[in-house]
Amino acid sequence: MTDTTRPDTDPLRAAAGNAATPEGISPPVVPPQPDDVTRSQWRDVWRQFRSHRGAMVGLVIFVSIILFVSVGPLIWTIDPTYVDIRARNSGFSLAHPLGTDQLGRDLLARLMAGGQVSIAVGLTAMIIAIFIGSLVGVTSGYFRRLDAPLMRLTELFLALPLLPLLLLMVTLFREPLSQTFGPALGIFFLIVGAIGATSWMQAARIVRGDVLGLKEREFILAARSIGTPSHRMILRHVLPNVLSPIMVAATLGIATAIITESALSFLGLGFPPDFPTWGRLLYDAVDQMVLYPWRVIFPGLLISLTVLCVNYIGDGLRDAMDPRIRGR
Amino acid sequence: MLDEKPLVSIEKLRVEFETNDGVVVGVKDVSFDIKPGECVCVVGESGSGKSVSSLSLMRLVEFGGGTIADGRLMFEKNDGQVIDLASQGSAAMRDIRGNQIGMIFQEPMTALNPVFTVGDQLVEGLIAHRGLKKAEARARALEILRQVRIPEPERRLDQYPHELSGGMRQRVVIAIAMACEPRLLICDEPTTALDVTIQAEILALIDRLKREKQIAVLFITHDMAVVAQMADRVVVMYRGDKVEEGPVEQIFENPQMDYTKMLLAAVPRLGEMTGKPAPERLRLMGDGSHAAPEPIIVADPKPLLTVRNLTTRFAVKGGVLRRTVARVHAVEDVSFTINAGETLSLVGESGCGKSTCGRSILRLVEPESGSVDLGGTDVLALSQRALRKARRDMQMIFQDPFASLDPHMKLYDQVAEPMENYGIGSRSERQDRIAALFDRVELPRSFMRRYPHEMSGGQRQRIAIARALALNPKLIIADEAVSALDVSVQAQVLNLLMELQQDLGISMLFISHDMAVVERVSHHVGVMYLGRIVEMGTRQQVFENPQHSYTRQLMSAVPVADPRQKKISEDLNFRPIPSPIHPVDYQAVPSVYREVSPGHRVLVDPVTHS
Amino acid sequence: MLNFTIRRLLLAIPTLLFISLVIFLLLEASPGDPLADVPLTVPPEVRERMREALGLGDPWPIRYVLWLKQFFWVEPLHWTDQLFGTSFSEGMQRIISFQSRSPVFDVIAQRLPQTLTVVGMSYVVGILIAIPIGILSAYRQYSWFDQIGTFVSMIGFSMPTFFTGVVLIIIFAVNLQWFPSVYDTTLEVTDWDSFLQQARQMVMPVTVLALYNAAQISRFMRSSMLDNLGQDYVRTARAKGLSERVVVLKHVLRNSLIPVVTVIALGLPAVFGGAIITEQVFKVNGLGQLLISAIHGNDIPMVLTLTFIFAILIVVFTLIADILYGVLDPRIRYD
Amino acid sequence: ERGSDGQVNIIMWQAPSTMNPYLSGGTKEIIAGSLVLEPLAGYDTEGNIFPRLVTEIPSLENGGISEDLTSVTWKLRDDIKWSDGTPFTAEDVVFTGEYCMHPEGGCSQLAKFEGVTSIEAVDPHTVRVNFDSPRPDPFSAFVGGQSPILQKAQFEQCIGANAPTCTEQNFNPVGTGAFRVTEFLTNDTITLEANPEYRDPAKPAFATMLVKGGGDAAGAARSVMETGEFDYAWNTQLAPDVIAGMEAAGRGKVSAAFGSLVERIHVNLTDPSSSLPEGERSTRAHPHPFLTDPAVRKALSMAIDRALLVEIGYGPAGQPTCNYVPAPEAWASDNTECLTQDIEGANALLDEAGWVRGPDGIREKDGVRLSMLFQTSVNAVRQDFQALIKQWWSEIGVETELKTVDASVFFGSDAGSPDTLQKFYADVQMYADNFDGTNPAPYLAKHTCDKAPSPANQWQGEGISRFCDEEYDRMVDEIEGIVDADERAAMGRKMNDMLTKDSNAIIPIVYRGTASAHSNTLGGVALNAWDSETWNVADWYRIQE
Ligand SMILES: Nc1ncnc2c1ncn2[C@@H]1O[C@H](COP(=O)(O)OP(=O)(O)OP(=O)(O)O)[C@@H](O)[C@H]1O
Ligand SMILES: Nc1ncnc2c1ncn2[C@@H]1O[C@H](COP(=O)(O)OP(=O)(O)OP(=O)(O)O)[C@@H](O)[C@H]1O
Ligand SMILES: [Mg+2]
Ligand SMILES: [Mg+2]
Repeated sequence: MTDTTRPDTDPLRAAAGNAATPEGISPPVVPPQPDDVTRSQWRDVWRQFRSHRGAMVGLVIFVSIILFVSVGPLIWTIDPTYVDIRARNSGFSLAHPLGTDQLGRDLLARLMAGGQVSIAVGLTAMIIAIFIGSLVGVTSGYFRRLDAPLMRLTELFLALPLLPLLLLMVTLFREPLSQTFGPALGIFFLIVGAIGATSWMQAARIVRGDVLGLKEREFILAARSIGTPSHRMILRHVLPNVLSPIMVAATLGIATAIITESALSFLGLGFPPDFPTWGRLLYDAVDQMVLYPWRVIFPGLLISLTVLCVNYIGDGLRDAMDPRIRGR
Repeated sequence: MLDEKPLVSIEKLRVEFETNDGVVVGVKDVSFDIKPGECVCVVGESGSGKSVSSLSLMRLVEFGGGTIADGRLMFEKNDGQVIDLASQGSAAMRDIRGNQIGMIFQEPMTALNPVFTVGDQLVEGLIAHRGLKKAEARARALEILRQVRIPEPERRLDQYPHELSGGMRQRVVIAIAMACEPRLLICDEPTTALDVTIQAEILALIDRLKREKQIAVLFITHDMAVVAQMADRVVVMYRGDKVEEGPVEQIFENPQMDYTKMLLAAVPRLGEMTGKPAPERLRLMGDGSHAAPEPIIVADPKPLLTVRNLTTRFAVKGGVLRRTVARVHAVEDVSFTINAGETLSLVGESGCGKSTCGRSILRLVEPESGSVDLGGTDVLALSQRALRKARRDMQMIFQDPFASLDPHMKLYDQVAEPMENYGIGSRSERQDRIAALFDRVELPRSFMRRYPHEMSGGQRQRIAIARALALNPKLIIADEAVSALDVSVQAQVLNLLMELQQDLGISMLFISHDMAVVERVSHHVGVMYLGRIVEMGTRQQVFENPQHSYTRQLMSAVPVADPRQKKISEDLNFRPIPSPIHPVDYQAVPSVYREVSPGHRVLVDPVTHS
Repeated sequence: MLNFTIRRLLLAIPTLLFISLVIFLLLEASPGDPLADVPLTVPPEVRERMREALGLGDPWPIRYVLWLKQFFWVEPLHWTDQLFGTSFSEGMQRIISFQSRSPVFDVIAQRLPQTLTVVGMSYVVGILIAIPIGILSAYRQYSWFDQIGTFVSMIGFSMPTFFTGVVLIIIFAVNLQWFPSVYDTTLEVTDWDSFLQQARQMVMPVTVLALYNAAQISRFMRSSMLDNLGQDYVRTARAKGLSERVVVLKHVLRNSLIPVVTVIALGLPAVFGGAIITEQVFKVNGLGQLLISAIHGNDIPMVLTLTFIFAILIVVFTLIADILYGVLDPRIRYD
Repeated sequence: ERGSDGQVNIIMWQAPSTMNPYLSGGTKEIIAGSLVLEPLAGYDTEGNIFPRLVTEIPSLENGGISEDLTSVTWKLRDDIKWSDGTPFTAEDVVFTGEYCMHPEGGCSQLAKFEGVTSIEAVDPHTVRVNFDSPRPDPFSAFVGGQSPILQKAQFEQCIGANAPTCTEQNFNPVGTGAFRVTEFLTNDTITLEANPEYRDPAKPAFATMLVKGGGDAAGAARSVMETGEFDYAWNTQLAPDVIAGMEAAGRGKVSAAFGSLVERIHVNLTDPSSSLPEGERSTRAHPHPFLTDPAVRKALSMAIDRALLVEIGYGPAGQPTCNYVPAPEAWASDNTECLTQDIEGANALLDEAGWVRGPDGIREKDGVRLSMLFQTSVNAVRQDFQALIKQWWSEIGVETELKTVDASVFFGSDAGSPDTLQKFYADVQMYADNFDGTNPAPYLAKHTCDKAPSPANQWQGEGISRFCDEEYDRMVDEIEGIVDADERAAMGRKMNDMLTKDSNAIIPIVYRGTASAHSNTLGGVALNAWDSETWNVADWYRIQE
């Protein structure tokens, strides 16, 4: 009973022509717009997204920050690790628009270089965490058999003490990774992996909770009856419907990842010590906060701004993807 | 009654919605009055603005993204003051909602808050408006539940909505609307989801309230039979406009407008088919042909689907080790055959296992025993992969249209999905086909880009039908496929289904509670009660010679689409269905049938209804 | 529900045993050394002796089983002795910390009060401010209140506590001299004055932590409320003529609580775990500080015991969350 | 007058975990312990030994040290009482020796008793300590805060394997010191009160004391110098400008005392390359590809501006140094050559040695690039140093990659970890170390050939640089036998030079003091780097305004 040949003529088309229309009342004027109709969903989301003011402002600022950290170093070419000891602790000046740190390293250059790492780590680690979290959450919510084992696994991960785990990860993986990918990339993977692997649990629990309820909805059953395979079911029906907690977890995840990265360097797990990141710039300057307040203000501001932008972008994205909220 | 001042008068109402594609007008220019003690029925095709008008009266459209763009909604408060609802502040509206105007919503499944008990939701309004103490309010709630004839009202107060059957839930919604004895009761399709026996009871209740308490009723429905039974006056709407208004007899006997005529012509009436051996398409106005539609006769009926001794039970689990402590015998020893190109209808009370039976055939729930043979394939023995393939040949239209559509997906994608799943056609072929499907189910193509929540109830159901048709299946299981549709569309959809059947030889398992529709479409009819088929035969055999007591009861409850034959009576009191939950060791006896005439069988053992 | 609970509790035992084994092995494998604090002046032979004195000479399975015995048998016996004056545990070795050479549970008991008052209070305060903010933000989505709420909570969340804590100290302890910068763990509340003093020293740490918690919870609250505000039953509630307050606070809120309950329940074990950085900044010396110093000192018995207690709490609180789901949403049934 | 000055508050951001220094060995426990417990003799701020519980310091002249240098006899004071009122006797001293030398006790001060064969109570007030060989400097056991006397009566049951079970005793030892414990919360707070039995009836001036643990160095310094909540903060090692900023508040100041602590860079003379099989990395089997070249090592040392490092990292709490042994004075070599930075000289030296700059500015010779991994523990000052030194080295054509390791791993001696100080899987590493007491000879003895860490000694050796020189080994053997102090010192200076300026196997950077902050109202504080910092807590008092 596999693929029975179907009649060539489609009765639907034939019948469509003589469908009943009551006399005296003109049929609704509907210009057929097939192109328009099949426009990809993403275009539509983008259109909706554009009308969200906060999200657009967030996006613009976020793009500016990215440009600042990526294009900036091409314009402002001072090496962020260059020590100019005579110029140390200097304030704002032409040579150092944002001043220097205790070793005379240029703060502007460090902010730009640090931003590259922080944003890359923040986004990647968040994506890993959200990916694992959603995967575990959706599978355990969706496949009943996997629920108990996966949730026990989540509990295990929640219970593991973070620091020894991270230390162990460094010991085990630092050398092999830096040999395969080179020191910088290797450590990047290590950090991102470490943060990602230790922060997915909350997302998993929340997603699971929502999926459990969602699974009982009839449209899932309906989708099954039209032959939707599991992977498609999850991607098209389950995930879009649990998007809003995922979005929140994602925005919060970026902030956590940026801060955690700085904490990792205190375990010797982070990037080489002279390598700036926003989190570390902030941490290093806390002691000197009273003397040189701008040293905490700039990295702090950038972290907050990034997180805030991502939050608004996430809000906009969620609203754009949720048809019920649209137009409000 | 005629010279009485109207309680409500709607003047030139216009409601607009903000959507993706700009402003959509839900209601264009509607005016009508309702007097105290009068029941005004609003009829019209789905999406014509019935619900929107009523929501505007409560000023609830605003919360759904709509705005009252123009018009006045004059309402006489119980202190005699006449106010314009459209310009009231939110505090004043709160006093009117629930207190002076009560509303029964279209979808009972979602209208109740799932996390509060029925009692909680009932007393809330009483405490807010009547200032009652908690205990007093409870007592009053109990009284109202009795009025809506809910069995065991004391127990119901502490139950949650999901613990009630569909019919009971709808009655709770009605009770909430009536709690404060409003002067105006808005009923938006209150009985659409209910089977005829419960529908009859509820109609009787509303009718009594109207008579005894002089409550004005705004009754929205698409069921012309219900209109005939209930209405004093009828307002006909079409695409956001009022097209006709008049006393019920006038509308039924002497309709002025073509649309009204068409509407009435589309109403299937019980008994119309008497004496005809095979189902026929409805004759619709304006379809040009004046020849009698040809009956759907399959020359040489060959079985397509054979179901034998199908039994589906749901486990009720408990205990430390999660053992099954009891089971719901949802479908018990059901056997039937559907011939290729023919229709079998299943009718029966709410909760009797109709949907479960349909789902079991598709293996959306796993049956416990029995066999299902579809065109030579043993469906129950298929692996998951093979099952997916097999499902291409059998499609289901689900009972609740809103719930069965993914709220995040555009209608286009929802209809396209089955084709994508099986990789049918190229992109552009699919596009053409979807456009054709939209035309076929009478939905404008511009709707392709809408989302389910932007549609009226009937429109949603049509999408579900289009989706099921997308794969050109051999068997369609239509679970209450047309009960949410207005008569004209219902007729079109029924005709469509029958046409497809004729053209493609599609078989159908048609699950419905509307006896007139069933009579119209089926070759064979099975009457279900408590998980078993109690009577089974050709349509003629069952409708013209009902043997089982339950079948007879069902027939007697069917409303008649004739305003001069009102048969709403107070003392309808059908027994509630017995519980299908049995302990694990319960041995279900096999069904024993008595053959009345060839092919007409009646259940004799076990006796569950008499 | 009772059955469900019992079943889950029974299932929790093997789970927890497994978790404890994993934690133990993790600590074994991790490269820290309990003697890292010992100055380099101490020669290797002496270090070796010290290591043996800590029991590190035995192979790990023996130490693990010993720990299990101590945790599940000796300690309960000891508490029984304490309570009833019996002497079952006489001569049995309790779990001893490597660092302080004192029974791990005694130290934990010492630390619990300050952790519970400071971290617990901040959690309560955090929830109390997060929920109203989340609700109002969702109800008035994109109003100025929502915007400010979003702004403040995102800032609050993205600013690490090592920074906000120090800022507070500099402003309120150094410049204004309103609050002490050092938390006095020995303070006993006996009268009004000492109560005030306790309140004063709690203000800053509680504020810092509460802000952080509130930021997170309020975001989840808001998104969940947004999901539910559009549902049909809300319309029904409005049609009853209920005030917006009742509609939102009763009908929508209850339906929105499930993800929030998850977040709160997941966060609760952390209350017992302490807030490591905040405790350090304000010198609260609660369980967080205990754990971190134990980890730094590779004090395996201490880390293992503490972490295992957290594991128990995590298992218990996820269970509680699951039960709460059922209470909040009667459709979710466990039987 | 005893108790007249009320309460004194001390903050130790690394909190003491026990009061018994024999069970921990950490500085914080020694400081806490010395509030209560006392040794027979201590060191003063100059490093001179002085009597505490004895009448005089034994010497050859007064017969306290036997002629053959194999025993030392201590005469105990007879007016000493334990804080519980019982008299202090020779039995307690003997017991303390047994306590620490018990093979199962795991005593962390066992090194103090090295070579001790027996301790005997000659009479209730005389104790003799016998050694297995002649000891020119016999003042190790019972001298200094590390080996105070425990009360026999209290600790009798706590000997050997029982030591850890005596929580009550370890937390609340009976002592002869100025204070006694009223409550001990491990790793948190210690409350103490004046010892009523203290030998000087006028002391201590404070009636009660609070020792608070937790937080960080900056917070501790702030609570003394800015908020005034505390009187004394131990180990406030902070950037000089931060300290200056805090001192400006006028409530207190930071002072430093110099012992023997030197921050230095160890050069790995063996090859740490990860391409070598495990077990052969950083062992003498494989000499380092370029650090074995003395010119390179010398150039590395010359490129460093030590004065600047001090200025940035330590301020008054540090001095630039070229010595591995910076004190006592007699032992400190007058090695000052390295104190001036000489980049040009270093470049010239490398040029001369045949190291030529490649296109990227990094020198190479025979395909060997001067590219190094520089590791140290996680510590803000060390990271600043790393950055600066990296810069200077880059100026002489040496490329440096920086790495940091968590202190608990770096200083831990876990043979399984690749990141420990002893494994030294890096080309250079920086840390600080000091020696106990005033005798540097054992400290110098760490660098003999056989003490290089390797798989053979489970990586527990102490010759971190893998320095190996027969001449040096011979001198190590010799120095213990030299009785004459000056001669010993002269040989010590020579050995010091061999390690530093001659070979540059060790590149000393900063002679570090221990910095502590104290309130301006706290009098009597005399920082001491040779003994416990609270050595004279009995003399502390409140300065009245
Ligand atoms: N929230 C909304 N956004 C956009 N359009 C809407 C919305 N709600 C209703 N509409 C549109 O308004 C029109 C009137 O809808 P309404 O719900 O009143 O129909 P109805 O007459 O009640 O139909 P049915 O009998 O199917 O329930 C329809 O075309 C519908 O698509
Ligand atoms: N998943 C389930 N678990 C347990 N019991 C179920 C489940 N689904 C249905 N039932 C029970 O099985 C019986 C038959 O339900 P079914 O949905 O088939 O009724 P129905 O005839 O379709 O009624 P309606 O006309 O209301 O749709 C009912 O008693 C119902 O409560
Ligand atoms: Mg409607
Ligand atoms: Mg059904």
